[in-house]
This record gives sequence, C-alpha cells and structure tokens, in this order.
Amino acid sequence: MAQDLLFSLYILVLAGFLGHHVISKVPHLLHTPLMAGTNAIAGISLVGSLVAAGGDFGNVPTILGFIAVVCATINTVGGFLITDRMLRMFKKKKPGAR
Amino acid sequence: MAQDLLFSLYILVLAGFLGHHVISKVPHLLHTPLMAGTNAIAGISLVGSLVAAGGDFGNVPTILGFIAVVCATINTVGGFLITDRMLRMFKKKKPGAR
Amino acid sequence: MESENSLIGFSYLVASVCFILTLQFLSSPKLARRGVLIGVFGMTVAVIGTLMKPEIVVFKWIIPGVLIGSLVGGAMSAWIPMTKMPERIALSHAFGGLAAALVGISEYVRHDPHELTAVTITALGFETFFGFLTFTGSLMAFGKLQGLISGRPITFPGLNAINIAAFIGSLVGLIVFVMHPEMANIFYGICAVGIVIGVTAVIPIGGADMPVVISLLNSYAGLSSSATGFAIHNNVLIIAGALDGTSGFILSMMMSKAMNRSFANVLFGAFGTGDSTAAATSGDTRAPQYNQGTIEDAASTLEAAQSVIVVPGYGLAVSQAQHAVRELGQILEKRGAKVSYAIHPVAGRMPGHMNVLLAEADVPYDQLFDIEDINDDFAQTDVVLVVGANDVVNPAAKTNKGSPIYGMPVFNVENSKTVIVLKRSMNTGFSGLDNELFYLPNTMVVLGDAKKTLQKFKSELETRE
Amino acid sequence: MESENSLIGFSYLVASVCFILTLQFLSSPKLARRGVLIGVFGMTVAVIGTLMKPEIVVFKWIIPGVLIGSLVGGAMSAWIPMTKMPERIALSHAFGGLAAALVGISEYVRHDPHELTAVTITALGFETFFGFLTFTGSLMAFGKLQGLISGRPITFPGLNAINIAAFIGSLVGLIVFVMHPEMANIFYGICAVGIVIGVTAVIPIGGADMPVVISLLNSYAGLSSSATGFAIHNNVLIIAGALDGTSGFILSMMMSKAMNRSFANVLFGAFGTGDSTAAATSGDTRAPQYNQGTIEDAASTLEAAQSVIVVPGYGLAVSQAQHAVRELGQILEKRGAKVSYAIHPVAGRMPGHMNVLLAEADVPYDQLFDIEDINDDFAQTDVVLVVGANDVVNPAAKTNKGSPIYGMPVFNVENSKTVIVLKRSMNTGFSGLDNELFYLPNTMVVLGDAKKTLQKFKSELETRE
Ligand SMILES: NC(=O)c1ccc[n+]([C@@H]2O[C@H](COP(=O)([O-])OP(=O)(O)OC[C@H]3O[C@@H](n4cnc5c(N)ncnc54)[C@H](OP(=O)(O)O)[C@@H]3O)[C@@H](O)[C@H]2O)c1
Ligand SMILES: NC(=O)c1ccc[n+]([C@@H]2O[C@H](COP(=O)([O-])OP(=O)(O)OC[C@H]3O[C@@H](n4cnc5c(N)ncnc54)[C@H](OP(=O)(O)O)[C@@H]3O)[C@@H](O)[C@H]2O)c1
Repeated sequence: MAQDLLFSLYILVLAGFLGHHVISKVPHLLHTPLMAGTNAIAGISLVGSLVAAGGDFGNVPTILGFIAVVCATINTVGGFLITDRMLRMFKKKKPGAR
Repeated sequence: MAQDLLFSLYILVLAGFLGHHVISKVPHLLHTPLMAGTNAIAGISLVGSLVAAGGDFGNVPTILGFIAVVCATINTVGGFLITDRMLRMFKKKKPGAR
Repeated sequence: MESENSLIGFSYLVASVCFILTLQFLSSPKLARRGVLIGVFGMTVAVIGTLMKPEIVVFKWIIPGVLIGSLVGGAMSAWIPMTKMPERIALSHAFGGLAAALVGISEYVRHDPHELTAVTITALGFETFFGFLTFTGSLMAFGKLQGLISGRPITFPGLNAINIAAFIGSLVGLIVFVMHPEMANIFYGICAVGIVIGVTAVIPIGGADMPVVISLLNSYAGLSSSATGFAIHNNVLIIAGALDGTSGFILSMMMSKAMNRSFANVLFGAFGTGDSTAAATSGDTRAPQYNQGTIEDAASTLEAAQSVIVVPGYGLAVSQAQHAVRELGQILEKRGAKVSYAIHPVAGRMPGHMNVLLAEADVPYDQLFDIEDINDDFAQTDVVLVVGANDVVNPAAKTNKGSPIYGMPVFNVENSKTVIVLKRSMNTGFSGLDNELFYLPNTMVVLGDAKKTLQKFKSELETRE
Repeated sequence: MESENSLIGFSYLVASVCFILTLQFLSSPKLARRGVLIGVFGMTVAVIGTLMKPEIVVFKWIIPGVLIGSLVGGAMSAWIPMTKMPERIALSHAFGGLAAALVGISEYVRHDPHELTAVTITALGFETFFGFLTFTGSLMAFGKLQGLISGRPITFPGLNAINIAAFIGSLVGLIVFVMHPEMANIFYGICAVGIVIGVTAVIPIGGADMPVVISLLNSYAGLSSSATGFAIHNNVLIIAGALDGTSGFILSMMMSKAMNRSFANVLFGAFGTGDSTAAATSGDTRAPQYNQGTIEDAASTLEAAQSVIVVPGYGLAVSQAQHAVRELGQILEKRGAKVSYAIHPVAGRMPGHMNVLLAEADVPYDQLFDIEDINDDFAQTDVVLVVGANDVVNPAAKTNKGSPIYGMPVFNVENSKTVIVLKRSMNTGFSGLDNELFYLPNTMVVLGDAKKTLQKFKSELETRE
C-alpha cells in the first residue's frame, strides 16, 4: 500500500511541476482555448466512469456510472470540439492582404 | 514486473519532459554552473553504491561498491562545491558603484 | 486495485504523453490545433484501452452513455456563441465535478469497505467532496453569469465562518471515515457537505468575480481527478488532474494579480456589484463635464488618423461588436491608417476573452498586442478607440493611491492625441469606480451600444469616400 | 527489487523534489545559490534514507569511501582554476560513468541471475555499457583537452564503420543476455565493448569539439543513471538521470546549432585541428594587408571612446586575461566610457565559459549581454575590443555562402567605428578559417598574449591620466 501511495505521489509531484512549466508558456492570446482544452483533457475521468458503467456490480454503481459516462463524454467531446473551433479562428495576417 | 516497468516508464517520461522545460529556462549566463550542478545531482548514484559497499554480498560486490562510493562522492561533493563557488562569483552591479 | 494488463497500462502512458503534448502545443497559435488532434488521439487510445479491461462486461449502458454525451457535447460546442464561453466553461466544470463524484460513490458502493486501503478511502473522500463542491459551485457560477441568479453578492454576517466550519467538519469526518470505512453515513455526509459548500461559498461572491471562481473550481476539479487516480490507481487520471489543476490555479492567480487583488479578497470580499447600473447615480452627477461626441465628430477624427489603437473591453462582448469593430478597422486600414488592438490580460470577463472574440471576427492575431508590447506606443498614436472597456483604461490605477485598483497595470490611453470612448451611459465598469479618463479634454464619449455605434461610424465613413 | 520501507521511499521523493528545485532556481543568478543549498539538502536526505536500509550491514567500506570521496571532491573543487572547467567536467563524467558501471556489475554478481527479471537484466546491460562508455570516453576527452593526447582527430578509414558494428554487436549481445542471464561472459563482453567504444569513438574527434562530446557523454551518463534506477527500482535515480540526460542533450544541441553544424558532423566529421598553429602558413602569406597597431595607438583610440564593447573568446581563457580585461574596463569606465561585454553562446570552449571567467573577475552580470540583446548596438559603438575571439566575429558567417560556418550567428563588430583585435599571431581560431575582419580598414590588430597586452593598455592609460 505504502509503495503504491508513494508511486502515485511521485506521479502527482512530477505532473504538478510539469503542469506549472507547460501552462506558464501558454500566451495570453490562447488562455480561453487553454481553459477549454484542459477541460477536455480532464474528461479522461471517462476512464473511471466506463468501468463503473460497464461492470457487473449491481444497479446503483451502474446507474451512477452511466450518468458519469454521459457527463465525462460531454466534457471530452465538447471540450476538444470547442477548443478546435476557437483555434481555427486564430489566423495570422495573410502576407498578401494589408 | 510489467507493472513496475510501466511505473518506471511514467517517471522517466515525466522527468524527461520536466527536464526539457527546466533546462531550457536556464540562461546562457549560467550554463557552466548548470553542467556542474547536474553533475552533482547525478552523484545520487551514490545511493546505489552505498548498498553495494555496505551489504554483505561477498568481496567482489563490496570492493566494486567501495570504488563506486568514492567516485559518486567525488561527484556529488565536488559538484555542489564547484557550482556554489562559481555562482558566488556572479554579482549584479552594486547600485552605488559605477 | 484494478486489474490491468500491461497493454492497458501502456495505453494510459500513451494518453498521458499526448495530453502533455496538447498543452505544450498550446504555446503557439500555429501549432495549437495539432495539439488538439494529438489530445483526441490520446483520449481514443485510453478509451480503447479501458474497454479491454476484464471488469467491463456489459455495454448496454456504455454505448448510450457515450452516444448521448457525444451528441450533447457536440451540439453545445457547435452552436454556442463565442460570447458565452465563460458560461460554457462553468457548465463543463459542473459536469466534470459530477462525473468524478459519481465515480467515487460507485467505487465505494461496489467494494466491501474493509477491502479498501486507507489511501483509497482517503482518496475517495477527497474525490467526492471536491467533485460535488465543484459541481454545485460551478452551477452557481453559471447561474450568476447567465443572470439566473442575482449577480450581487448574497451574504449575511457569519456566512464565511459557517462555510469554514463546515469545511473543517468534513475534514474531521474524513478522518473518522478512514478509521471506520464501513460507516457509510459519514461518507454520504461528506458528500452532502460538499454539495452545500459549493452553493454557500459561491453565492456570496459578486457575479463579475465569477471568472476567478471558475478557474479556482477548475483547480478543484483537477484535484478531484487526481484523487480519483489515487483511488483507482490510475496514473493518467493523476497526470490529467494535475495538469488541469495547475492550469486553473495559474489562471486564477494571474487574474487576481492583474486585478491587483488577493485571492482572499476575491473569495471573501463580496466585491463588485456585478451590475453596472447600480452605480448609475454617482456617474450621472458628473455628466455635464465630459465631451459628448456625435457620430460625425468621431468619424472626422477617425478619418484624419494615421494610427489607431482599439482597446476592447467587456462591453465589446456584451454588444457582440467584434465583427463591427473589425469592419471599421478594415475601412481605416484601406484609408491608410495603421490599426492595432491592445488586449489587456483581464479585459472582458475571462482570460483571453477578447482574443477569441476578435479572432472570431477574423482579426489576425499578429495585430493583437499584450500590454507590455503596446503601452509605450500610445504616445505616438492619433486615436485610441475604447470599445466597451473601462477599468483597464482607468488612470486612477496609476495616479490615485487610494483607489482599490491602484497598482493594477492599465493602458496609457490618455497619452494619445484623442481618445474615443464607446459606452451606453456614464455608468461604471466591473469595479464600480468612476473613471476620470472620460472627463479629460482629449476624450470624446460617444454614447450608445458599441455595435450600433461602430456600424454608424462605418456608414458615415463610407458616405465620405 | 530492494526492500524499502516507506520512510526510505519518502526520503527519495524529497530528494527528487529538491533536485528539480535546484535546477529551477538555476534560471536566475540571484536565486541559483539557494538552489544549490536545496540540492545539498536533498542529497543528504537521500543518503540518510539509504543508510537506513536493512541491506546495509557493514560500514567499514562506506565510511572511508565517503571520506576519501569528499576530500578528493572538495580539493578538486576548491583549487581548480576556472579556466580548467571543461577538464573538470570531463573528469567528473568519467567518475559518474564508472560508479554507475560498477554498481551494475556488483548488482549482477550478487544476485542469482535467474532471480532477476528481464527488465532488470536489460537495465543492467544498459547501465554498464553506457557507464563504461562514458567512463573511457570522458577520460579521452579529458586527455585531449589537457593535451595528454593529441587534439588532432586520430582516425583511419573504416573506423566509424567498426565503431557502429561494435555498437550493434553489443545490442545483439544484450538481447542474448536477456534470454540467458546466466551467461556472465556475454555480460562482461558488453562491458568490454563499452570500454573500447568509449576510446575509439572519441579519438577520431578533434580536440576543440570536445565540449560537444562532453555534453553528449553527459546525456549518456544520465541514461546510465536512469537505467540504474530501472534496475534497482529507484525513482530518484530515474529522475536525476533524466534531468542530467536532458541537460546534456539540450546543451550539446545548443552548441551544434550555434556552431551551425549537425550532430553527425561533430561525431563523425573529424572536424577541426584542435591546434591553431597548424594553420600558421596560410595566415602568414596575408600578413602585409592588416593594420598592426602599437600599444600607444590602441590606447589613444580607447582613450577617446565613449562606448566600448568587449568581445571575449577562447583566447581570453588561454591567457587567463579575465582580471586584466576587468581592470582595463574599470579604467575606461572611470574615464566616462560605457563598457559592455558581448558573450556569444559558443565563445570559448564550453557553454557559459566566458560568463564564468568574467564573473570570477567581478564583472557584474548585468554588463554581460547575449547576442540577441547587443548585436544591434555595435553600429553605435566607438570601439570594439576583441579579446582572443575569432570565429564568433567572423563576417564570413554572414556573407560567404561557401564558408563552413555560413549561417552561424556572429557579432556585427565590423559595424562599429574601430575594432581592436588582440591575438598572438595571424593564426586561425577553432574552425581553421581565415577571418577577413582582421584585414578591414577600421580594424587594428595588436599582436601578443591578451593578458600582457591588456596590462600594457592599462599602464599606458594610467600614465596619461
Ligand atoms: N478578463 C478576466 O479574466 C476578468 C476576470 C474577472 C474580473 N475581471 C474584471 O473585469 C474588468 C474588465 O475590464 P473592462 O475594461 O474590460 O470592462 P469593465 O471595466 O467591466 O467595463 C465595461 C464597459 O463596457 C461598457 N458597456 C457594457 N455594455 C456595453 C454595450 N453594449 N455597448 C457599449 N458599451 C458597453 C460599460 O459601460 P456602460 O454600462 O455605460 O455601457 C463599461 O464601461 C476588470 O475590472 C477586471 O478586473 C476580468
Ligand atoms: N563554447 C562552446 O561551447 C564551444 C564548444 C565547441 C566548439 N566551440 C567553438 O569554439 C569557437 C569559439 O570561438 P572563439 O571566437 O571564442 O575562439 P576561436 O575562434 O577558437 O579563436 C580563439 C582566438 O584566440 C586567440 N588566442 C589564443 N590564445 C591567445 C592568447 N594567449 N592571447 C591572445 N589571443 C589568443 C587565437 O589567435 P592566436 O592563436 O593568433 O593567438 C584565436 O584567434 C567557435 O568556433 C565555436 O564553434 C565552442
């Protein structure tokens, strides 16, 4: 148990430091897509929801899992789509145009 | 086994990304201290050497371990000292002086 | 601990790397879309990996769940107007929090409590508590932004104390629960407190402070995801949660700093009316002192300008004037003027808000400038066009030590030859403070909805061609 | 797998965080020393944690080992001159590689091979191979830098092919070894190949390319540490190895890029003579065409200058002129001139080489400028003083498409009013290329050892006061 906890802590600490560096490099320009994008990524909790909804653990876990699957899918599908929709709008000045 | 490997890979990948971000932020000014400093940190292999030198595993491992302890200690002690010696030399212009 | 064969574990490692790359690519507008693709790929790999788990035996709930979720998520993303992004993001935090909390409950229900280790129990407690808190808190934030709930701070003496007590109470409850994991009532009690605190902690915060709240809830959602990862021993959840959490935390810090306020002040200060008409009276008494410009005056000034800087603010979003401003800009450019856009880090109501709106209207992002890059150019500029911005151009932040926004970085618009301000009334902005810029001799205020005013400028200029 | 109680594991987590912070603090010269302290703390925690391991039963080897190591390390650090830093770093890579390799062998010897998993076996193979390669490779690099071995590329046709074959051979050996871990001879064979490749891969590289080699060996040392971490299931080793490895890799990439050469060219190109006198003949034939200045001429020019930029290069390190240049700079400053230092990323023979030397001579670091920050200032500068730099001020990099250094960023020194070049002869620098800067009308070459020349400038200026 302690070993597992320790490993998880390592991952958390490294990912936390990494997050700090990666996020600080995102320019103001893209802060709204960043918010939408991290949302989409956090939709990875889908992974936990799928196990709850698809396992054979009785009614309550399954129904809770089903709702969780819906919510997480909304986030991940919706999040990636809206991020892309926003990013598509960011254009550099065409060299020809003035 | 596979589980262990996977965990080690996670650590390696996260630390590799993190290293990339952290190192890129070090200015040219401090590249020599950086080389000395990472050297000192890599002296952490001392941890493996200590087990080899202090365990009861027969002569060969112990002697190898002893040499390794000497080498790793040179690196870590020497590395931190020389890094600090260099960094001590970096000074900002005193506001009074011209 | 979930059984995992190494292929499944490897799929999660791939997903983790993809998510890191997604965020890394967001450092450049040119590469960012590639990052999204990589993220989608990672998510797909992780889902396929998960579906290979032996625990998953029935698909009759999974398939409709994924379908419904995709449809709703797709629809929400395709049709939501860009001006509603803050609301959209609040809502998705609510979904994220709910999903995490429900997974937590289902994990608890389906295990014999004594099979679970203390680490898992602690993680489940965190996960559900922060999950529910994020859920209701984000719903409140959404309600305030949408106007479903009054934007004013709703509070009474002692509310903060009660909230803090409830928070500590649930921590104590968690400790008891770890020692007696069979006491389900304590677990559900913790859930209930999370639900309640989400409401009572957000209600007393002013509507206009919601962006900071949303970002903070973002970091709680991240915390909750990471806790899920600890509970079900899943590294990709820990990593995604940590990335999400740091992002929310960094953005909320950035906003408080740019507003020159402390976190504590945002959360407990009951600041801002969230309702700009509230300050109407104070503004009206000073009405006589400012130059009110007509459409014709302003058009003549613009016509003569060689260089124009547009400063958009929250009012641009309110009146959806992004296309109108772009069209006016193009006309001015065709007449030979240099047009730039000065974007303040907290202009609007969300980090990056103005950038997205202007990008939507096809303004190239190399015409958008951060405050550090443009603040020295105002002195050499003929006309500054302030479109629904107020606090971010308030000189009191530089000159008036007593002002609550003193120290916040603001644009030096008053250094330019002429400032044209578009707003509907002499009301205050987000911070409820009067703005002496509007009363300076080189400022011309054109009252009216920003979009309509801009369109009138445009037709006026076109008739003069 | 080593037995570990959670306290020991936790000590390694603390150490990992400390090491990350050490490197993070290195991003600012003000905080960097604090980072070193944190690193020392982390190392101490990790060592104390390790000593608590139940496997460690005798201290009779540990205590003298640590004592000897500390004394040697301390002595080496306290007395080594700053100009010898490249040598110092090469030597410490050798120690690091040897330590990793020996730990690898001892791990193998003390276990029943069939107890070891395939992962451990693979990791041990990598660890010892790269450990030994780093060991002998770094010793060769040290020898070349110190002049113990000829700096010229020592090579013969087919050597690269033999090296590559040996490398592939050891990979194949590793695969066999993983399948038959009891075959110790294969293991020792891999070690032997590592030892040999370290020599044969470095010998054919020119002495002046050693810095890139050293950085690359740094990343191999990191790889070897990480592999040790995989073998003994120790995360702090994996993390420290990854940090070390990325650092070496990034620095070697940076150097090749700044030299405008590919990695492959450095490793297999047998570039550079490492011996500047070798090109003496080509230089001498052009001797008549340059303005040779006397001490007095140069002193008069410096006396009249309002702004001086010093461009130090490898020759500054050779003649140990850092203190002399600082003293001259102070005299010029006292006379009212503005003195700055332009530091090229690959000036000298190691990244950051010039910065350390000038810092040693007490030049404040806010007078040191990177190429991007100063390159536009040369045009407004009265005098540029080139102290033992050559390639980094070679205009051929900008103008001559045929030159091997074409495309490498160089200082625009020729744009200034006067350039004073200090060198001992008309020989070429590291790249072996002639430098037309020396033959321009506004360039004055003062021949002689840089330190002595600078001291003469100084006394000349002092007599004129
Ligand atoms: N961006 C963020 O992340 C964030 C987060 C939290 C808080 N904030 C805060 O929000 C504020 C943002 O400053 P800001 O200058 O953008 O906005 P602001 O200070 O809130 O001012 C908005 C201005 O727009 C005008 N306006 C509103 N609707 C309009 C319409 N339809 N047509 C024309 N004008 C209209 C308002 O005046 P009338 O009512 O007279 O029209 C007001 O002067 C800052 O105080 C900041 O601290 C920002
Ligand atoms: N910094 C790094 O990380 C690194 C790594 C690898 C390679 N390099 C390469 O090293 C080169 C560095 O360029 P650089 O301009 O600094 O040096 P350089 O091109 O090697 O030139 C050194 C100059 O110093 C002169 N010199 C030597 N000893 C001297 C003394 N005692 N007194 C006065 N002058 C002396 C030499 O001329 P005389 O012999 O006539 O005196 C020569 O002109 C670049 O080509 C770079 O690519 C750098």
